[in-house]
Amino acid sequence: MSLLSLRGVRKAYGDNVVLDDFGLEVSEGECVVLIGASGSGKSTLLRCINLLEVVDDGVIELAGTDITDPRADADKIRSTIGIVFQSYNLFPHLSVLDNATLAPIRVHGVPRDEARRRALEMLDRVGLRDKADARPDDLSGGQQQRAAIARALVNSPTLMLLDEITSALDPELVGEVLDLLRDLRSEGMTMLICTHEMAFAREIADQVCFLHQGRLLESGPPAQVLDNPSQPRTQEFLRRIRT
Amino acid sequence: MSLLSLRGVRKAYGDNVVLDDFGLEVSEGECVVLIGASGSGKSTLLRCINLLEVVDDGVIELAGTDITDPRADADKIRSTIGIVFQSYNLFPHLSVLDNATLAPIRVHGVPRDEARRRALEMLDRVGLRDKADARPDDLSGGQQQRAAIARALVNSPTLMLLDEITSALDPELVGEVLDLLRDLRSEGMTMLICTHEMAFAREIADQVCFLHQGRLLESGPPAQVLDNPSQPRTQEFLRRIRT
Amino acid sequence: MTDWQPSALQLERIAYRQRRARRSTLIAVVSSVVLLVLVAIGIGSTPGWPRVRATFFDPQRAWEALPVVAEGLWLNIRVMLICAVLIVVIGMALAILRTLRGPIFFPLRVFAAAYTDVFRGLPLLLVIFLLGFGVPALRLQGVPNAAVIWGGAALVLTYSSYVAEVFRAGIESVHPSQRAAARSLGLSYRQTLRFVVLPQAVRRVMPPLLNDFVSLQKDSGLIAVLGVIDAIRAAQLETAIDFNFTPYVVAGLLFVALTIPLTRLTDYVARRQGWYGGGGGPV
Amino acid sequence: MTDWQPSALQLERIAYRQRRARRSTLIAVVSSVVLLVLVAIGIGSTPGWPRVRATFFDPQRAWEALPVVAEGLWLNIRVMLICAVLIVVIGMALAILRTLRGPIFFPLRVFAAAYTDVFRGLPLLLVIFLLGFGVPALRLQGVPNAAVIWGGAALVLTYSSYVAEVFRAGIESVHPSQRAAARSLGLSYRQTLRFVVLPQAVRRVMPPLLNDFVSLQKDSGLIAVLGVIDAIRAAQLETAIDFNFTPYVVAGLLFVALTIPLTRLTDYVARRQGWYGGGGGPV
Amino acid sequence: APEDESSSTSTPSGADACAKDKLAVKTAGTLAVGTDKPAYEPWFSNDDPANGKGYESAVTYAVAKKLGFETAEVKWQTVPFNSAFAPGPKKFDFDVNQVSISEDRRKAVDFSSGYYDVRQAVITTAGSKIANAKSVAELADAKLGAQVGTTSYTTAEELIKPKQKMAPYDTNDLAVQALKNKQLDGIVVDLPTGFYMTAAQLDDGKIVGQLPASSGQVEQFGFVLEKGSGLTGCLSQAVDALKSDGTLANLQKEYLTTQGAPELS
Ligand SMILES: Nc1ncnc2c1ncn2[C@@H]1O[C@H](COP(=O)(O)OP(=O)(O)OP(=O)(O)O)[C@@H](O)[C@H]1O
Ligand SMILES: Nc1ncnc2c1ncn2[C@@H]1O[C@H](COP(=O)(O)OP(=O)(O)OP(=O)(O)O)[C@@H](O)[C@H]1O
Ligand SMILES: [Mg+2]
Ligand SMILES: [Mg+2]
Repeated sequence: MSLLSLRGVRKAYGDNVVLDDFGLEVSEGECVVLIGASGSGKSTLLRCINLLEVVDDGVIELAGTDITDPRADADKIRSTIGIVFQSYNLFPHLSVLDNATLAPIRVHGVPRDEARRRALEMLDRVGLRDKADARPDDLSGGQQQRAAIARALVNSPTLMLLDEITSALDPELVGEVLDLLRDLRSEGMTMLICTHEMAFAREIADQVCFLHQGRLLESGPPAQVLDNPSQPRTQEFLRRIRT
Repeated sequence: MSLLSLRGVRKAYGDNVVLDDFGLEVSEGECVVLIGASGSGKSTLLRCINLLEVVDDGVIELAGTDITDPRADADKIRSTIGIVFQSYNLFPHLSVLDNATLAPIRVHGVPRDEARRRALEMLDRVGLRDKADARPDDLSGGQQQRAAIARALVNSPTLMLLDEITSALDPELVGEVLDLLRDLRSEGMTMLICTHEMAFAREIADQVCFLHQGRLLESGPPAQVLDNPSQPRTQEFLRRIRT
Repeated sequence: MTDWQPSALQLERIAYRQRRARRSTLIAVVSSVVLLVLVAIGIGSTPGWPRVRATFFDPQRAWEALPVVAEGLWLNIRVMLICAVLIVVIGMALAILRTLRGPIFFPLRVFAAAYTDVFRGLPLLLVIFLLGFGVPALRLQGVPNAAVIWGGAALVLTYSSYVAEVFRAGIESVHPSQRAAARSLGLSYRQTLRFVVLPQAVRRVMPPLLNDFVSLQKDSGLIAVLGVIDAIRAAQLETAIDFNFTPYVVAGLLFVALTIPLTRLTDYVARRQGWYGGGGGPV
Repeated sequence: MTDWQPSALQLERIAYRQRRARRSTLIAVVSSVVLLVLVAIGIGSTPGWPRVRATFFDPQRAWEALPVVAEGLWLNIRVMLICAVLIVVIGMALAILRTLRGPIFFPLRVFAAAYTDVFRGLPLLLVIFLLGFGVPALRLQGVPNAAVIWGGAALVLTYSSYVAEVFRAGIESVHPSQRAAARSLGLSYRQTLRFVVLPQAVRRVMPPLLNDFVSLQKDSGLIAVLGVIDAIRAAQLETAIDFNFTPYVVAGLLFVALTIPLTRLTDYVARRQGWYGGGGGPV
Repeated sequence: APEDESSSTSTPSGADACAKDKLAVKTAGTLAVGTDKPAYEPWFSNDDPANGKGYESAVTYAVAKKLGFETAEVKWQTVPFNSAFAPGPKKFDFDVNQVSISEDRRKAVDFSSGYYDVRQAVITTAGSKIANAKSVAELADAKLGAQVGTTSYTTAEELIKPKQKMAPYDTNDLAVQALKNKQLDGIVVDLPTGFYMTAAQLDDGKIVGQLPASSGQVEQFGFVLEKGSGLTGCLSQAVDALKSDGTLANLQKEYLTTQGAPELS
């Protein structure tokens, strides 16, 4: 059975229909990569799954329960879903370490020492241990991105939503994050990743989905979608990279 | 003669020395690409050149004048240098169009209509004409990045500092921005670009510089630095991408 | 896309949300009404209520006092309007001085901080006394003697220090990357303030700014100690005739009647323009 | 890296900057001193100055009045401290109610808005009269009659509406993406407010918040109309003895002396913790 | 003085209804008397109502004695002008604070019989434009001030009909300050206070003259009691007795200067 299942999801801002009759199935432990033009609705999709936006129509089911039902307990659902925002959204008044321990301590009831230990370990894995006491404003772009990744991953959510998480990282770090994600996946984490880096998509994806104007145009294994796209729009989108 | 010349530049935040005895020469019309690990000081370097940070030591000369001299007219210097920030820094209270016309109207004295015409043209080139009246907060990541690019380029500065300007763009848009930069370069604009995308660097660079811990470790034409790096650190950095 | 019709499920959800909203409104209205009625009955049945009603809420007395109190209010309004302009200008200037950076501007910062500290700390009444009785006592040539002018000056001095702090909070709350972006485009310090920092700053501090103007409107009456008649003083004069406090209540209601439209309008504009928060999200 | 020595050029720049900073301080100090001296001479040579000095600035009278006025000030301080706690709590609660989202909370928002509008609009004096004279007049059983209590209640009602607006400005100025980030981590609405929104909000509105506490400290004296003696009232009593206004000036100076350390301390802490702006950049 | 109409509120039934132990006082055995602080000359002396000096203080002790209270049994308390007539229970038995009796005010409080027939006067400083005024009409152009809440203010408005709005002040001290600053041409006060001010507060003070009694009625100061107080009748009786035995007249001679003020026509 699918862990996550979207059917007929629609989201509009005023007249701008951003997601239109969107459907997607993600099985447990699967890594689905979303690609598509800028503005095609990838980030909005992740925000809807995390209940940060209310969908205008359609159903989003997580492990069989309809999370878009207004009767659902949004806080509990969100605490099992992690998200790394495209714009990081770190808490500027907290140090990097405090950013990463806030949810473990307050939501998951992890003792403070244990939470710090785990957070420092995670910061270590993204190469940010020496910046644990720095404020987000004093970090470089790539450092902020890694802090945001660590903050989300330290909660070991069952479903992880990752929005362009390698955009500010150098090739070395991209490799390390890739390793990290692979580890977590082998521990059973399900992932939904937005990215513009096709190489990254190819490396990690079980399924690649191509979004176009808020609809799922094409999906399948990376080899199929990235190398042999069936839709003309997908072909056009991917042409640039291969040249 | 060099348009931009840095000698012995040093910048530290507290004990953290971010730029250390940094030197670089950029000739007029040249396109220099800075690569290096996250936190190696690339963004700080651009901020120093644009006088948004005061250097702790060293000289930065633009067209032969020392712009780090405290007697220099910083406003005038900045108006000839454009910068696209890694975090965009759009003005949230202004529409995309107003973001792009603010400097032309207020700094360069372009008549309002003319400024709007030029800005819309530039927004068109980055595929953002239909979002001209939107507020930055209502834009997707890639749309914000393109708005920031348009805002900087519409002033046609002589020196352009571009920080990770393709990080949120899809492959199609990266191609378009590349075309745009090539056009501007052929019109004589000098560029200093930070990027993590080696493919992009290879496409546009006349000179690639590898930064390591605030020092310029290696520089030369892309073919040399990216394919045959002489320094072991550079080799290590680049190994990941080729595998 | 425009021919989208909500699905049955979605219609059910919309209905559910409306039911909940309606129910909460209902609960709120009913409980408020019940509470009000209970309080009214409770107060109405106390032994002292008839006297209290006669003393504070006598409709006929209110009607008689209205014209006099309203005339006093007109003074409050005029003083407030004229002072408000000066206060905004001076307050803004002080806030800008205080937020200048760099050691060269140290003396200006110190001056602005000292001004704020002193005039915010001094009781308004004292400033009014010092200016309203002290300056005319100097018998300077060519300097006006009128109580309203010196009282107004005292209001401006005191309130500009409050407003300066409000503006300062707004200015400091704009992220420095916004300044950096503006300066990088070649905007001067002044232009950066005018086009980038202040528009964002002022929007954020609208509520406390309104606070200050509402209380200025009321404190404008303090110049009554210099012998002019504002709304509260008019009420006091009326009260002295027959020891009935109703005129005070009339004055209070008039003040509220002045304030509410101002507040509601500002809030409406602010919300429409998206000055507050991001508006509307569910979180 | 630690063995870095500034270059000769850099030393020259540092020296230049220091010279400029020193020169600007010098200019500021000299011009202030000159101005002050001129004003002092100007005022000192007016025909009325001896009278004004004797009336407002009589050192001996000041010394005599000091203990009495200081005792009155002690009342202001106590009333202010007790009320401040309640005001912060109620003001914060109102601000939170007003910033709740969604139609279910519409009635709560309306309630909070109405409360703010009414109590911000009503003159404090009227609220004090209504509570201080009106409530005891109801002759309720078991309800305290003390003037200070009802006067304090009036202060709390009025000031909590001001403080609510200040907090609201702070809350609304936190970017919605911060809420989104907190909720996405599983924090509840309350936790999001407590750990993410309020810490940022309160820091941003420290200056206007202090405004309100400084003026609360002074307005706490308004309960003097109910027959208790605060600093200003004490000054008035002293003034009545010999028609000398010096005691008022003493009261004013005491207020300023109370306010300045508070303000300076808050500012110092805020700046150290980086609550204001990004600190230190050149733009 | 014309017949006092105020004593009729509640006539004590028996002769000893006003015996000390039957009196409706708040605390048996003490007489709680309120007045504002500061207590002004010449009605009180040295801001100390308990010293028995000053007209109102002396009258109070005389009344207390008539009612059978010892000097030590009179307890003074501070009552601001506003709370003297606020509704609700009072802590004082009566308040003495130069409050003029009027029918309007009687709706809110009880008054005793008047203990002083008061005349309003205009004072100024030498050299002022009204210093030599002889008639009320000559005052109409002047800028006048008075204490807020007093009948001085209302009487002057009614009789003089000043062309410039009269300036109300919280206290007479502030009005004096404004007069010294030439912000006012004159102050309207009750005559005894006017004499005191010209003598003690102003360097070159001058009484312009007394205003004619407004609408032919004599204005009187009376003690203020809680509305419906059981003490009113006995208090009025005591005041009337002091009036008829000449005590009040003697005390007026001792404490109040009222001679030598010209009548304004
Ligand atoms: N305002 C600041 N205060 C303190 N340290 C800072 C500040 N800005 C940057 N740094 C530190 O300086 C170093 C260099 O930062 P910089 O932003 O120049 O890196 P970068 O090369 O652009 O990295 P990235 O590729 O991740 O954007 C980092 O270690 C960062 O933490
Ligand atoms: N709050 C909002 N209000 C109005 N329009 C919005 C809002 N957020 C997003 N949009 C619009 O919705 C569309 C989809 O945005 P979204 O952020 O989902 O794109 P995306 O696929 O993530 O793009 P990118 O790759 O550039 O990040 C865009 O056209 C954007 O302008
Ligand atoms: Mg996106
Ligand atoms: Mg960077």
